Amino acid sequence: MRSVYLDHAATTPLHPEVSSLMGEFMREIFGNPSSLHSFGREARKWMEEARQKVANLIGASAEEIVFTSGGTEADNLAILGVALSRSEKGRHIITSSIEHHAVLDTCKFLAKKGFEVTFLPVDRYGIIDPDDVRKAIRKDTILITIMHANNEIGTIEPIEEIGKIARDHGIIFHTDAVQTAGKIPVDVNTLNVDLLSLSAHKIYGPKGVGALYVRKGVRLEPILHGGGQERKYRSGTENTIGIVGFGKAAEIAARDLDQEFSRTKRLRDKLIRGIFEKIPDVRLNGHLKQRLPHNANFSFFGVEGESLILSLDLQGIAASSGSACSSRSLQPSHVLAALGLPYEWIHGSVRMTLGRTNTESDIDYVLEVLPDIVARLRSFSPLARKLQA
Amino acid sequence: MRSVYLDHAATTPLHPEVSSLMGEFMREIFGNPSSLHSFGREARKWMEEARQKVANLIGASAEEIVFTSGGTEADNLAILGVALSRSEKGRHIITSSIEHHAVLDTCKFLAKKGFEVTFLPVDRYGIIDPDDVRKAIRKDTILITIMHANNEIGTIEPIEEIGKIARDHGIIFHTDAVQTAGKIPVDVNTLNVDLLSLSAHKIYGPKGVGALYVRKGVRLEPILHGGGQERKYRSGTENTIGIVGFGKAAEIAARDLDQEFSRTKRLRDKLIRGIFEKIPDVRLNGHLKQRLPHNANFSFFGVEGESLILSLDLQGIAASSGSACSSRSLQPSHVLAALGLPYEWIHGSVRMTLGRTNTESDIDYVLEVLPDIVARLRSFSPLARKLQA
Amino acid sequence: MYSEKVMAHFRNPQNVGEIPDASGVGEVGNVICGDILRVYIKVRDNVLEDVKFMTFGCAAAVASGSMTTVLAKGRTIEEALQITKKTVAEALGGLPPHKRHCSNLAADALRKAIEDWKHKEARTVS
Amino acid sequence: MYSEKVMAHFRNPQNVGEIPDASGVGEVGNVICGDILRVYIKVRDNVLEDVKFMTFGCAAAVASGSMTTVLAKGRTIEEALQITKKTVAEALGGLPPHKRHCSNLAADALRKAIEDWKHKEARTVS
Ligand SMILES: Cc1ncc(COP(=O)(O)O)c(C=O)c1O
Ligand SMILES: Cc1ncc(COP(=O)(O)O)c(C=O)c1O
Repeated sequence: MRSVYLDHAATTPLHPEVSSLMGEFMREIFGNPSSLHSFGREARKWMEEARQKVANLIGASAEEIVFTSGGTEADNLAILGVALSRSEKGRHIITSSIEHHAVLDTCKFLAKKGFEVTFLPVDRYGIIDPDDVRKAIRKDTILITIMHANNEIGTIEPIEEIGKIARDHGIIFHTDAVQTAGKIPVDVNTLNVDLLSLSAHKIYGPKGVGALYVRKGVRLEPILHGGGQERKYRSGTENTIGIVGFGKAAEIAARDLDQEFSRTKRLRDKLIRGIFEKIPDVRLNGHLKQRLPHNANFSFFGVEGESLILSLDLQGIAASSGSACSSRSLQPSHVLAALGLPYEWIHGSVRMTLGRTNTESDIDYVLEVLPDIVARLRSFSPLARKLQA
Repeated sequence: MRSVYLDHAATTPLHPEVSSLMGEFMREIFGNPSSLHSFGREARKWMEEARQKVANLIGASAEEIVFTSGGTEADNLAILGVALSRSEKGRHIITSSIEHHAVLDTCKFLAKKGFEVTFLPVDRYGIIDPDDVRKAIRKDTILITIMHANNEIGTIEPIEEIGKIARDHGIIFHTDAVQTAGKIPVDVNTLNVDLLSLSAHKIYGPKGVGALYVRKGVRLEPILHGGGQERKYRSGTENTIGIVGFGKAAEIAARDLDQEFSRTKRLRDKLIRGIFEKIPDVRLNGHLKQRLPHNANFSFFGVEGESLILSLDLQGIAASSGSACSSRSLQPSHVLAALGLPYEWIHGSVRMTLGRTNTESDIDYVLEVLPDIVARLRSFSPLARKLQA
Repeated sequence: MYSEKVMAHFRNPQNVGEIPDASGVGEVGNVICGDILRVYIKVRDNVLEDVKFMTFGCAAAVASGSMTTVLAKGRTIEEALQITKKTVAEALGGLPPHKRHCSNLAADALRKAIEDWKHKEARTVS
Repeated sequence: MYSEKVMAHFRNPQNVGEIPDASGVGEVGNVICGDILRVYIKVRDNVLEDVKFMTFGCAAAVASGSMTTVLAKGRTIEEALQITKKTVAEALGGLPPHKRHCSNLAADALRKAIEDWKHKEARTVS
């Protein structure tokens, strides 16, 4: 059977150059980067080269990169790290209602611990109004954390403007760029950010490694205590194999950014056009233009997302859904809910995210298979009948 | 030049079976274990197999294993997780003064946040007296955390007894078994522990992956917030490549435990005998019998540790030291200090930890090279002169 | 995640559709939690001559709808009332823990359909 | 971590040892922080005819001791007093940040040795 992977926002396969470098490294180098001897120094050298490459991807300098165990830890470190180090100055945090759970749940944790959190709304395309940020600022605001682009609907936020507002008010600004770095240009100086989260596995690097950019001069308490690695920002023996892979992935992502941007965008637009032509009662969630090039997010009325995902899976197509049933928590997507989407549409959402693995014929295949799947599921859906009535 | 690695307690090379499995996995499987589709399910299957293997190593069941980014995070999760979930019940924690920094610094962090921590002393061999634990217990004690064996001097603690005391008092008991699992028998039921930390890279697995054993029924708040992976104990996309490697490493460690125990112990004993025969003014730190089979820790009077390590390195021998100069914090080993060792001896300490890479002739080489190095460094040491005078 | 049997019923659900002249209809679930399941029954001489279902729901919902109709069809009302969520889950070779409650709705819908029929019967008789 | 020059001086330190009939001796550091460095000088006609050092210390301490003696030997007292920690660190091609303070003790020890000599001189003269 054909196999079409349309879930690149969930994770990506290793780029062949990444896996081959990781393979070479893991067979030859094993020292602990903290060790004084040659084994340790050699491992450190590789790690520092990777750090430089990751820095290059976002216009930072190497000393500003703190390696973490992934995007989730980077988000936690940014938010808890600022909260721990600035709680004397204030206890108010501003974020949005469409952040990834790594940001959202960390903010909610702080809210239970005596912090106050403002969750800004979004418009029906998922865009945050910088004016709302400005209005939410208080004397005791210590942190603004707004994602660069949303992982479900691909909407790109006005980070540059929000960053300016934060800077004008002397408030630390964090952005979660897990979905944007390597996909659209990301420059920490253009974006006016102090902290920025990255994750390797979204850019054809390994899972379980990420980084937090920490602008020179910004203070942060660690959240993992111990040996004082990563200039005391993050204790724990470093995931050297993963870091080396991350470095290579960052290098390749920077190199191929323009080309992959156009390629995935063209395929994505073809997919959207095709679906609208072939399937009735469908909507595209998110913004039409201010959107990641590889993201498409549809809702098919009357169809439940998990059923759709599994039906696609039976045809070899991998996608994801914001339906409650597709998540272990049985909560439907908070992002789609924040757009004001009715539950019927939320539960019928399907995210298709394109990437390096996809070709033109992948899209043709999806357009061939999907209409029948939707029709079949609608054939026994009490909701779909309602719409027809 | 000859290359002899005697720093297996710092980290180990990947076992060839581990690197080959990781290589295979990373080229073929890339799904996100949280994804519903076949790519995700396949990744999850590999991950769950690894979980079973890790559980087997310590006599646990798979559902009791929470994968983390390493031993440091496992220690932090155990201590902070209990502190967060039980702070209403009490705020007193008992630990020892020779814990790894991942435990020690986490306890110190809590001490700054309003918890009270008792740091138990050790005798001159590094052994904790279970009676001291019993006496330290208060009404508001919520956690006892004592390491299974020390990473510097290899002393094995009476965990089984301490575990019984903790259980009798209904107090949660954590042990850091990072240095023991795979080296000596570790069974969570025999040891009477509720929480137990593991790290893959000490047993010929990859760096950046570890696990916390959480006994069924023990509640723990997470320290990383987000997508709710690892049954909500630990959010963040899983380090699948690392986890697969960890599983294999655990399997091999269990399989070869007896054989490696005897082999490294024999070589280690030869090393100790040889050094005592050939070098004057030396002491062995730690306990003679209650000791990890592969650990030797010497102090050479009048010689500074970092100089010794670098001199050994120039001869291709990798070892480590508890001297202040060998650490970035410029603090001498708190473990050797806790033994009551004078500073002269602390700064002159060298840890040699054996493992799979070592052969008989490695030991011969060290015994050939080391006496001259010590003699040379002593030749211009003002302290050594003092001793001779 | 799902057992072989669940996937078989999901791939090829039995007795889907409506019964236009149903003796009773039962619906459970709601659009907020994302699973809606409706069961139609046709009763003759105290026997479920026909049972059909419609669902907006996940694979577990589809499979439990399918399995419930299979189990109920041809049974007497009394027999059909013995069918519980547990019966259905077991017949499906088990359901993932987090799916046991909200997606395994069909037994409840069947009971509601039977109640609906009883209700109508009572009215007809009286 | 260390520069080539530091490692060269560590591998092959210059002017190690004692000067039995030294004109002055200076010692800095202590056993708690783990670096002790002692400098011996032999002064004739206001010139450091010989300079030697002993150390219990890390590679940075050994190298800075060695480099300091190299820089000082043959210099006048005034010239030798110009030698600072900074001079030594630069001559060594830099030292790691955390090693700059406690391990780069030799310039201070040299200064102490010169003071010791001056002190003795003063006593001899008076
Ligand atoms: C926007 C965003 N933030 C954070 C994360 C978490 O990163 P990681 O998967 O590396 O833990 C993800 C991906 O899961 C993401 O899409
Ligand atoms: C006893 C002990 N605990 C914890 C750790 C930390 O584990 P990791 O290196 O995986 O962070 C180590 C090793 O560094 C250790 O030896």
